[in-house]
Amino acid sequence: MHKNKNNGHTEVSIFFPEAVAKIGSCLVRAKRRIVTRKTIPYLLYFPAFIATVGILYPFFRSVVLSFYEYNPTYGPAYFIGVQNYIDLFQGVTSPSFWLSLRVTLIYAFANISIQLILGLGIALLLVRTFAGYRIVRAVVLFPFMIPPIIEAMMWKLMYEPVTGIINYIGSFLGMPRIGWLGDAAWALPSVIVIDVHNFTPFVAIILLAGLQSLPKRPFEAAQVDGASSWFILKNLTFPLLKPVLYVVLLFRMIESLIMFDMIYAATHGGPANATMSIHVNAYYHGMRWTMFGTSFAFLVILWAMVFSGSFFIIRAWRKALEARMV
Amino acid sequence: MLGKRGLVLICLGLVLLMVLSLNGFAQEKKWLLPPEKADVNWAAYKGTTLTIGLNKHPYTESLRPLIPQFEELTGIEVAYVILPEEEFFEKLLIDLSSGAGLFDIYMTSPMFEWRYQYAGWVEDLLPYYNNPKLTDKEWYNREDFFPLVLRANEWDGTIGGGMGEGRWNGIPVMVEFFVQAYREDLRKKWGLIVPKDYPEWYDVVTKADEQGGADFFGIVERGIRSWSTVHSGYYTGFNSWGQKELTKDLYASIDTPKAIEFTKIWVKALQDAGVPGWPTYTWYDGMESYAAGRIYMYNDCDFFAATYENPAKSTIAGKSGYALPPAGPDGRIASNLWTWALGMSALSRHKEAAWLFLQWATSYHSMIDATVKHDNFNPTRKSIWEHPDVANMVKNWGAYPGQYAENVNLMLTKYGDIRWTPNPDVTAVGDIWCDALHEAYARQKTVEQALKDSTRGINRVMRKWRIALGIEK
Amino acid sequence: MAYLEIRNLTKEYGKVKALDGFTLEVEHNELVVILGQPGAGKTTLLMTLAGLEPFTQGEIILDDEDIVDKPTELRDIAMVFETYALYPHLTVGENITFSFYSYRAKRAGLSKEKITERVKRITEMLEISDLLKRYPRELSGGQMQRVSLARALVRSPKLLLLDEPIAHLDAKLRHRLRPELRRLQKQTGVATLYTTTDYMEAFGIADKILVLHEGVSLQIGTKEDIWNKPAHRIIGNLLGVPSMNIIPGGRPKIMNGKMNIFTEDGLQIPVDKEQQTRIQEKSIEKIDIGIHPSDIRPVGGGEYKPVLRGEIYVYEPLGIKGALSVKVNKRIIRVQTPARYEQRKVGEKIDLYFKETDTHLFDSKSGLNILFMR
Amino acid sequence: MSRNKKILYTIAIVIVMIWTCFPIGWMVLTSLKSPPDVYAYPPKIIFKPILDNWLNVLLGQEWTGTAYITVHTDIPRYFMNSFLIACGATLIAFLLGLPAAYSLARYKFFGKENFAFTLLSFRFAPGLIVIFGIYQLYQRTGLFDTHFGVMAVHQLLLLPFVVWMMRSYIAAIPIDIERAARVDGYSWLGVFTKVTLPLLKPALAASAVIAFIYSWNEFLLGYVVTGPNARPMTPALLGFISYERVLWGQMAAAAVLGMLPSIVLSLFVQRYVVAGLSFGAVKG
Repeated sequence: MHKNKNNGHTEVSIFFPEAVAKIGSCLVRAKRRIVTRKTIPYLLYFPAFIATVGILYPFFRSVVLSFYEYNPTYGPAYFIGVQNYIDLFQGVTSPSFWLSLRVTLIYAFANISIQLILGLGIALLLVRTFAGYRIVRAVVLFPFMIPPIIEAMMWKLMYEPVTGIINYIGSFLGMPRIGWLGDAAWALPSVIVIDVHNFTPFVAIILLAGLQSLPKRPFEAAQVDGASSWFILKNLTFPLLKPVLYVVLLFRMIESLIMFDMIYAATHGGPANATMSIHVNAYYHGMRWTMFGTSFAFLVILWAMVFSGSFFIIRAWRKALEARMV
Repeated sequence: MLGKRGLVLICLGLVLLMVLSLNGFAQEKKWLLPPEKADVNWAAYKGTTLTIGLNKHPYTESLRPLIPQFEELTGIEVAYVILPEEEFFEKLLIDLSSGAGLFDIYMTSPMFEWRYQYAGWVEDLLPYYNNPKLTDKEWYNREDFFPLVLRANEWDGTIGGGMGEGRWNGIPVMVEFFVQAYREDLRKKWGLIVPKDYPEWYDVVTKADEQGGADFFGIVERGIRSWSTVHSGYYTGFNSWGQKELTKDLYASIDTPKAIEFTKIWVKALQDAGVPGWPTYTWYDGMESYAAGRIYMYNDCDFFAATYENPAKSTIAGKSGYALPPAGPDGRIASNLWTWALGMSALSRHKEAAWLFLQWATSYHSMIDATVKHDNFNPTRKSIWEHPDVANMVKNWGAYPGQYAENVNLMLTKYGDIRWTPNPDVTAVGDIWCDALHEAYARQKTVEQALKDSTRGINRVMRKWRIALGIEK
Repeated sequence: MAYLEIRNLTKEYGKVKALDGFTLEVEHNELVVILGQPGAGKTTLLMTLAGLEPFTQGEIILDDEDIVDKPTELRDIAMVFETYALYPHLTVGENITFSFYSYRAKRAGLSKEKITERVKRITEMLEISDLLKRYPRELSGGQMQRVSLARALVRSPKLLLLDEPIAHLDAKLRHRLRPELRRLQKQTGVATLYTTTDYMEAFGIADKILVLHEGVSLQIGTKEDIWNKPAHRIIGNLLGVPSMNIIPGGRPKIMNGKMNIFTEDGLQIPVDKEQQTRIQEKSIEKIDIGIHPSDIRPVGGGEYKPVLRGEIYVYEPLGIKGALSVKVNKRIIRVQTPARYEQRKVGEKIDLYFKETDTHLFDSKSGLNILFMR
Repeated sequence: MSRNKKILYTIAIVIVMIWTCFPIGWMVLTSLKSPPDVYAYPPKIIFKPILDNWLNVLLGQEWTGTAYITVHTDIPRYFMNSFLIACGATLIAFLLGLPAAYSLARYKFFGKENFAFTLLSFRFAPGLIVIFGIYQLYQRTGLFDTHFGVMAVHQLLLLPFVVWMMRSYIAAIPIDIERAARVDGYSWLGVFTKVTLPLLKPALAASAVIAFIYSWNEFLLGYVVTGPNARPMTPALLGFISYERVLWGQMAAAAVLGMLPSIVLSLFVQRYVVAGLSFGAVKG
């Protein structure tokens, strides 16, 4: 502030250093008031929260629309309560919800169990060191790096019924020509094989890392006691590996249940609906037939399935972690 | 020696002569002239940008090189999005149903237009056509289109009928019918006949399958889970047997005794003489295997001939014959029809400019270039079909000279039509129907049972239309 | 005004009070030891002073300046953590000089030479000059401790906080480092707060000791004060090896004009005049008696009249001293002895003597020393 | 190990390697085949390798039988798109996720576990359920067919992953180290950049690589929110199912190209990735 001699009035010039300092200190004080110990965690979380909201908006919109008859071909959306869900549970949609549920569950269950067993096997193989083990470990991880859509195309090339390499190799083993992805009986197993090839490395590598992080003492003790390798696996490795197994289970469950690109690229849900998972079914209802209300009902149920599954796995995982810490 | 003046005079005279003669010519056939001569203010929407959604298709390939001409002519900028078929329709559907309105013009087809018209996503073209400020009818010459194909893109919105009346939803740019493409060389070698009905057809393909050995197959059809599997060979036969997929009351009628009888023959042919894993076959898989010489017969689009007869793409060029589809028990021959058309989005913000593009792209001038220079088959304008270059091109396709052209001609005039019952959910009906064929093929269900089960699904999809029409409460 | 003044500092975690009305004055060059059991709130106190944890109310004045609102980095306080908290990605040298490269320190503008000189002095003092190029993971516990100390001292901070700095070292190293720490502190003259659970450490190093229990400061005083007049029964527990004998639940009774305390175990312990008046004044009903093992003497041959009579329960030779456990009635009384008691047999009868004035009487209810009761 | 066991062990490893590599190898072989070789039956394992598919995909050089002509190829552009998007998405995920992870790891606050679980639950959402709304949103905001738009929508996958991984990494760093740095005169931000971040370096590398791979491999979201401009590699590969023929050779070449970056990247930081994948799992 400085006094203007001419008229005696006090003027504040914002260009004056004092004023600037004043504004600065105001800002600092404002900042102090906003950035307090109580608010810091929220402030840090805020950017992610905004993104969360951005993602949640379309999500909730779809959830709301699942209670509407929403078919843009037919007309504007109107509220019909849980009718879409009733239709699903009565199995009147075509392909029916129950069929899709079966496919989805078989797909997820087969995936998870095969991948866990295979992955654990591979992890146990690779946990030992041998000549070139580093290269083997790196190479085993390769399929995980391949986009599922490319993986599906890759296998489609090999599954090709007439010219494909798999039927060719099969012919030496006396197998008849099989339609694989085009055969209603073989399609689902064939897609599962693709998924297994794509994601077993993920399971194997996480379990491998888990194995490496295990304490050495109990194993040495068991070996001194002359325990069989099966006994060690069952009573030592497995329980100690539990938290890691749960994480693998969680990720594989989520991704198997909502897998879309691989199934769609490989079979379009056919033949004879043999691979019509819930996600693909919802896709047909929405993206092809504009029955978006029904489609969203499918997806909400799928989401609820994944959500509740994850909830229980995460709880079990926490428990396992605590058990291991004690 | 002529003086300078003389030279100028002669030049002037020549130019005058040319202009005069052109004028005189134009009075008779104005539509043969380049677009500059049309009575249209091409430059009216200079600076606009149009976005066009195109399916990856030979027509698209033939249109793309022509677009710069349009941009130069009008000063309108054209952005185009080319997507593979499935993705194209999905993107289009998301775009239209979400009201986003990315596309001004898109490639479409009657079966999709029915949905789009009901949803209010496609613009009626007639008002633009009838607007003298925008259209030079004489130059555009709409009458040149085959009436059958033009009619397919018109609909008055009556569910169950009304084709060829009311709104004009799209301008056809190519048309295809479903014929028998077979190996003439092998037919002669093995002493087979060209089947005239479906029992004969079954015999022929099974015999060919036996003759060909382990790596050769009697028949291929497209097979993926899609309405298009039903649409092509299957519906062609189904309709020859006098069947329709919906009753007048919009209930499914795909499980009538005759339908079952036909379906049994058809599925059995695929089981006994078809490629393994038929349900994975897209139409291009089928085309590819046929062109690779592994298949005796492919009942699908006639214009695949352009690939079969091209030695660069095919190992069997010149070895194919093309025949009308087999007849039904009453001797009825009836092929389904497919046509790609250009339509205008109702969400477009540049509708007049879009019409200029449509008018230009489907004029004789553009379409003759597309066919002659860039292989767009089958053309939808009579005049192009009659053009000597085109006639010359297709002359040698088939078992005997002119077989291909003869077939197309018969189709266009006599046997071909859109056989589906017009309704907005026709693609859903087809998708569900296809499941029945897959189930019967996989021997999971009997043909009767499979068709009956699909009937239920179709009935549910059609329920809201029955309610809308007051047939059901 | 003292150099550091902490007034009425209170910190609540929900309903639990981690610090309750904590008050302390520390002079320049003074080393105050905060003695307390694990969980007493020692670390919380230091964190609060360093500004690493918020508190509910109170005042902290350092060098005539209220530092309550100052963020940690501006307080100019150095701290040595129980875990040492060395920066794993930096070498020892970088660890020690880390503070000189903060924005604030850079502005203060200490020249490179000065930094080097200081580092040299401090590392020589702590005998770690040859470790400067190493990474923390390559150090032993004692080395890490000294590095963390060097990191704190090199700054010559206004206040030094040492959080159980030698607790995780082995006994030998602890004994060696203790005097070293005191010498260093006196050399640098930084006011220091030092926490520990070990009374020996506290006695060995402190100018002043504060006993902290459950967030409450029980007693502040010199080591003599703490040893001779523990203000609270709990302090007795903290002191000595073996720790103070506490005989609970005694009732004072006057016999022959002299007060005695009769415990539940049937022991009879005399009380001196001063204590007697105090008990009567405050009309205390139940008394716990504390006696340092070192104040009890085994006697024989009538030189002193024995106060207690019992039998030898066990004897632990502790080198220069011994710890004798004597069973009196049902109670074990621990006695500190010279080494010669080794020869005595278990079960042998023994007489114990201690002065009346050496007993510490605590009110059973509040646990307070009766002398400190208000 | 006994001799027999050793042989069994070796056989097992060989089987695993074949199972892993054969499909990839077949793809690579296919990318080197001429069209007749691709369709040959029996399938050819020995053939005359050609680079035509690669030339076509990378440079747009097509062999017409007599000469190379220049045709249009978008694959290098899509490749760059994917690269840009994967890098950008990873960066955004860390910019948004790292503070959140720090907050979850270091502070106790009301509703913390709920926040964390909500974030994770995005992973549960089938892509389709959000896509319709996102498409509409994008068209309105002009994010459709922009690189940033794809990066943003990929946060659906990356953000939960980054937050949960980094949360466990940060929790594993003793808090006293940060406190010590505060005491040493560093502001909160100074501590974060000078101490926490350097300590997180290996963890960051591992998570970043995996996030990159997630983004690179994603199909459905990128497919819906892009047109020809910002289109990533995975949806573009579908384009090889062309009208006239399935260009298996070229598609294989493009597909090999499409998996190359992830594989190369993972080789570089293989050790970090293995450590990183397990770290979050074990520590929780």
